[in-house]
Amino acid sequence: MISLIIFYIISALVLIGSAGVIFSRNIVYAAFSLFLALLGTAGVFVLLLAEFLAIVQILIYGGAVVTVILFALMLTKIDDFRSLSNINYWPVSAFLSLIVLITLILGVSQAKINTQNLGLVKFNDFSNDLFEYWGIPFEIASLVLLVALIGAIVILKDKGNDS
Amino acid sequence: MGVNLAYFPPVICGISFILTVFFTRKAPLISSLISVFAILSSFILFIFILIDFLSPNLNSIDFSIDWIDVLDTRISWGILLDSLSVTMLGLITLVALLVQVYSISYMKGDSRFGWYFSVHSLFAAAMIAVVLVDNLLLMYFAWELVGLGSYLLIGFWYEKRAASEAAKKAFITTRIGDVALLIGIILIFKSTGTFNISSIFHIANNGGINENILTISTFLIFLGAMGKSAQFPFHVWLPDAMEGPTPVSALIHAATMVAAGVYLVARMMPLFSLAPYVLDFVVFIGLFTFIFGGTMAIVMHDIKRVLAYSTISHLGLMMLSLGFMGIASAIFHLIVHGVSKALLFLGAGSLMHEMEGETDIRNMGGLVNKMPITAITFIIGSVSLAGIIPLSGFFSKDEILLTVFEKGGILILFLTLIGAFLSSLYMFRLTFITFFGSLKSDNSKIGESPILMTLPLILLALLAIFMSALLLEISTFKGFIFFISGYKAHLNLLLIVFSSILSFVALILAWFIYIKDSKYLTDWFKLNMNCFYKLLLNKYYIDELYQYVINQIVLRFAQFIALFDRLVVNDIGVDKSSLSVKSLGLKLKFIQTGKMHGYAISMVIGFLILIFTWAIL
Amino acid sequence: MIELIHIQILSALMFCIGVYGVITRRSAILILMCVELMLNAVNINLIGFSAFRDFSQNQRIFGHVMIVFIITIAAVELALAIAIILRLYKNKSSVNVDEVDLMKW
Amino acid sequence: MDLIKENILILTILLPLIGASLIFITPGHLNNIIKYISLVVSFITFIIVILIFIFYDINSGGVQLLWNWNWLSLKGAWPLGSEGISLNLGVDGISVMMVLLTGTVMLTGVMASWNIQSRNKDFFVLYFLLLAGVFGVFISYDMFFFFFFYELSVMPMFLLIGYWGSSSDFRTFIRTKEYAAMKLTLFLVAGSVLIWVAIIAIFVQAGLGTFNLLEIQKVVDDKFPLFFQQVNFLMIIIGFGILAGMWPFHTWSPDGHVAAPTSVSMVHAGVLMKLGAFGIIRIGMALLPEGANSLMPLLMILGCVNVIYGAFSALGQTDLKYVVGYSSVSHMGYVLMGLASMEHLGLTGAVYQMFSHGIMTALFFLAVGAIYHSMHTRDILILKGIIKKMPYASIFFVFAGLTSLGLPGLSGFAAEILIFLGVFKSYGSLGVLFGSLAVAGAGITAIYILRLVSKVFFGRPDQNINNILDTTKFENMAGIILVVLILFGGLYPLPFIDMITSGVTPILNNILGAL
Repeated sequence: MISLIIFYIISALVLIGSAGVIFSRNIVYAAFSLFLALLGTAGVFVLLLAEFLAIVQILIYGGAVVTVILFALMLTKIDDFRSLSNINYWPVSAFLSLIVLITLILGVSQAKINTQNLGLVKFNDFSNDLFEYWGIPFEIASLVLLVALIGAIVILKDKGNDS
Repeated sequence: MGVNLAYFPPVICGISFILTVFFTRKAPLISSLISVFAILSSFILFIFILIDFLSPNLNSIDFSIDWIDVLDTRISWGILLDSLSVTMLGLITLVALLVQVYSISYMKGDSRFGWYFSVHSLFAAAMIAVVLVDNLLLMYFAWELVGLGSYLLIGFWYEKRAASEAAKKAFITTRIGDVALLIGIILIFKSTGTFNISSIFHIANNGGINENILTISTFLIFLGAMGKSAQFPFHVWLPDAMEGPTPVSALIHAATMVAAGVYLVARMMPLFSLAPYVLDFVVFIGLFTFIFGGTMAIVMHDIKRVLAYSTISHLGLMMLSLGFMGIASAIFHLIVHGVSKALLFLGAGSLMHEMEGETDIRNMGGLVNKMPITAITFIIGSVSLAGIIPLSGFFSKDEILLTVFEKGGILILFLTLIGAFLSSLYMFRLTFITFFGSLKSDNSKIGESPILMTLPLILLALLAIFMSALLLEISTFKGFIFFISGYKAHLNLLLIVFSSILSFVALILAWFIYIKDSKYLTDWFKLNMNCFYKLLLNKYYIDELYQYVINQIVLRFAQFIALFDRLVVNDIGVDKSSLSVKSLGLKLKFIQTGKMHGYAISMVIGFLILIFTWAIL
Repeated sequence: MIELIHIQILSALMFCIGVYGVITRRSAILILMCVELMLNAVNINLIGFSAFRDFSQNQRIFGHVMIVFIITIAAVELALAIAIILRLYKNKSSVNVDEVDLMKW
Repeated sequence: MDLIKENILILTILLPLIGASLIFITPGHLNNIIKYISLVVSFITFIIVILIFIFYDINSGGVQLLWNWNWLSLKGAWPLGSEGISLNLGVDGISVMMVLLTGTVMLTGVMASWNIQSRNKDFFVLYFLLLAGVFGVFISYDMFFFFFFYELSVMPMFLLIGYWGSSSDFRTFIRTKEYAAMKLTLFLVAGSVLIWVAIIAIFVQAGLGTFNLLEIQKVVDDKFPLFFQQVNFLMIIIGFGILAGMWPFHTWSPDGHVAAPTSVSMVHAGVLMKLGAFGIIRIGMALLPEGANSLMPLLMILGCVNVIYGAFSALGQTDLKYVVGYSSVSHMGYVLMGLASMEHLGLTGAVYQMFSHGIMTALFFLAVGAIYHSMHTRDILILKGIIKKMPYASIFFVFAGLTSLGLPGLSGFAAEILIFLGVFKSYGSLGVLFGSLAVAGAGITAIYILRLVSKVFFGRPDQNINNILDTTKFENMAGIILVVLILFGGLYPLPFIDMITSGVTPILNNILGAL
């Protein structure tokens, strides 16, 4: 019961954070709302007994992603944010997303998976699997990261004087 | 010894072919010796086989090599030895032997001397296989190889455009018949499940083949025989085939390959006898070709072409006999005609050899003094073919006339006699123009041919004289005819007298026209027969007709298809459709506005559509 | 107790907020943030499915592994996207996606 | 020896790949070394191929020399099933013949490309890649890798034709090599889309979680309903039919043959077109027997059209290579008819025709390539009397021509006669009609081949053409290898026929059992 209450609180945090991202007029506020939402997600992870992933979430999202976004905000000086906020035909978008939401919820309710037994995925099992069966994809993922790193540098590097 | 070695002749000749093609290309003389040796040993083997065959306790031959074996369908090489095939084997090996010996001298100095003998070996192997093999499909196998040998030998001097065209014409014309033959063979296979000739006869005699199928397939087989034996609509290749070396004409286009068609019909006679309509057709074609070929032979100026049309005509006579189921008489005539015609061709070759390739008989004349051996043997050959009484040609022709008289009635007999008359007439015309009269060319160097060429001539001439006696055994009427069909020959005096009179009339007529040069007769002919003469000289315009059909219909159709393929299938079907995709793309590209929100919204809409489709399904 | 449906609804809501953001926001950086929101929604969904015993051990571990990969890919995507945005800003002095339509026909 | 025997199949794929990598690391200016590496590699492959022929035990039949490597093995979470994807190699009688064909054409192709002038390093790398793909298709018993190798063999073709090919100017129109290469690739890719769809459909419908053909074959009767089989078989025959030059999807093939350089034409017409017919047998007939049963008449009609239409088109051409190209279309028609006859004789003949036509057409292109190289033209109306100038090339051409018109004693006859018998025996009186048309097609073939031979090779050569080089000694060797195979295959086809029958019988019994 308590966990349910905590879940509701955390959900509220997540949703508020998300709403902040899409509604706030100030872009820095939006970034901080995103941080809130991400932290909330980590909370959900903890509630569902996935501590390791929660830590990863906080480290990568809370630590890295939001920081990078803030850096991006700092590097792009925007004078008139108001003109940059929302497009004019937002009701259409709102309608569309509402339909998506309804669809998803309908789909979820159709699924009829109703279970309550929370269970822990043992960290040992998880890591064994990750490095045994998913070893090669995991290594490839690291390669992808490396490539992305190099790619980002290449994209941002000035090519001589032509810019 | 004997029949158990029956598979040796084709094998020996085949080995000789391989040896001469691959190993002795640098030494043409050795090639020729190998080839002659192979055919000589085949002939000796034939004698052994014959002796064995005539002895009362004949062993059955168990010889079989699988060629193809798919589940229950087995096609294997085997030997079928009966009087028919033994006879043919004798004819083939003998004539081939003599022709090859002759060729050593005739072809001396040719740049492809070795190759000539290689092909002769190939041809001999294939031809012997045709008559010996016991399997219809493999008979077709050898049959086509015979065609190949003929193609290579006709086109032997391929630098001459005419020779290569003639070779092509011969192969394609016979090939058209062969298509029919193959279909016929496969049809028989479809209903009997076997290619083995004796099994097929067994099944057919027990009514195992549907009557319609039997009629159709024998008809198709006969078409194949018509192609090889140059019967009426397919006869056009044989005169052109004279572009090849003359000994080749003697071997292939007189005695052996063209006889294959007759042999095939004789061999398949148990099937033909069950198909009366086809037999009627055989009679019709044979009779027509007999007269048709004779008319053209009368007017030709080229010595080899006269002989070629004469061959066509006599093959028609054999077919006629076969149409009345007279196997024995047909084969008898085949042998006699083969020997005589080979003699004539070799004689013509001897003439050409001395006259530096001259073939037009109008430029010859009076050669009887210059080349006595050639002249005498040639005359013996033509008299034999003209059917003058003591020579073998008379007896064989008479045997056929008798068959026709007994089975066909008086009308067909009458038409046959017309053909026989024509046959005598052109033979005498040829002899008179060529050997008698005045010497046309003032070439005094003309002399007798070398011994290697005259020896075969003499041998063949002796055969042409005495063969009937050998084969017919006049005293007892128990000879060759009996050998083939167990049926005693008998002579009809009335017929003998009548046909002899006809031959003599022809002799006298020819004498008047060509030696005496009687003004009255020639004028009459010139006045009344001019357009007919022109028609004959142009071979009834059949070559032109075929050429027209090929050029205007077949080739036009092919060009149309080629153009259709390029313009319709490729340019419209393929290129246009790819171009339409391209133009569609050019139109559709304007959907790409570059606005990110448009893309995002379409993504969401697409996602929704997918979801709903899935949900509905 | 927490049920799967709660988590799923949370995930759906967060996802739709992300979708709305992506199709309404003009600033490239904000769009990027919204994409992150959507990815997190997916993560929540995945963790929801792998948290319950009723699925087999393998499937549950599979969910966790997937989350690891998604986070990795998200990081990669972010790094590249930010690089592109900065490059865009250098060239155009703006991060408004409406002004970038070089990719049209 | 046992070690070789166990791994012999993978060697056929690995050796070309090794050859390709060896050539890849050789500096490009060492032309001769590159050529000799190619020659040695292809010769070893040829020996391996002959060993496969020897190792295969005809009496026990079935799929032999199995070889397996688990390429992608995943736990239960993997949605495609527990087995993952593995490289299953194996040969039956049909594959053995096809592998023998490929090895021969590969060796002779290398010999024929001795005078490639530019960038021969890249040429041979692509050539070996292509052949690795071809070998892979013939010996894969796994649909995934079947398709993988199929694509591998199609793709290098584009570059090989597009760069090393030659454009032709026909006065009224021009066929550029780029056009031919592009058309060929697009056609084949379009076909492979259909094939891939059918393969996935079979995979999903079988529900075994494996692409292994042998496993899927066992559940065919239970899992595949008739309609499913018909739809998929249709896709299979169109998809593979495109590669087999089936009318009306044949137009890529003459253009491709004409534009391609000699050795690529040899491989292309000799081996690559066989992949199509092979695919119809291996996937279509083996996995979809009832579909095959109900749709074979369609294939029979199309094959018959191929035979007649191809022969007439060839008769109407004026370019040597186009004649040969259309004759390929015509001869592949025989293969299709043999397949469609659904008779032991016909199917055996079809496979034997694939073999025989491969050898024969390689010889054809070898000769035409040499003639074009020396005379700089392929126009029938211009060429004459070549046999004086280039005896070897001419003899090779005439020999191939005689094979193609079905002369007994050469392999073409043995193959065609089996097809004729099969077609005649099938479909009752309709079979007689189709069979007669097929035999007539052989007659038309005789017409166009002999017309061409008499025009181009015989007669007096032009006096003003001098210094004509005949074939090189390597080309002669290649030609002689092919000639010997043709002769052997025609005079004594029994070992080959036995081999094919052992492979054909189970497939056909399966189909006839499904009736």
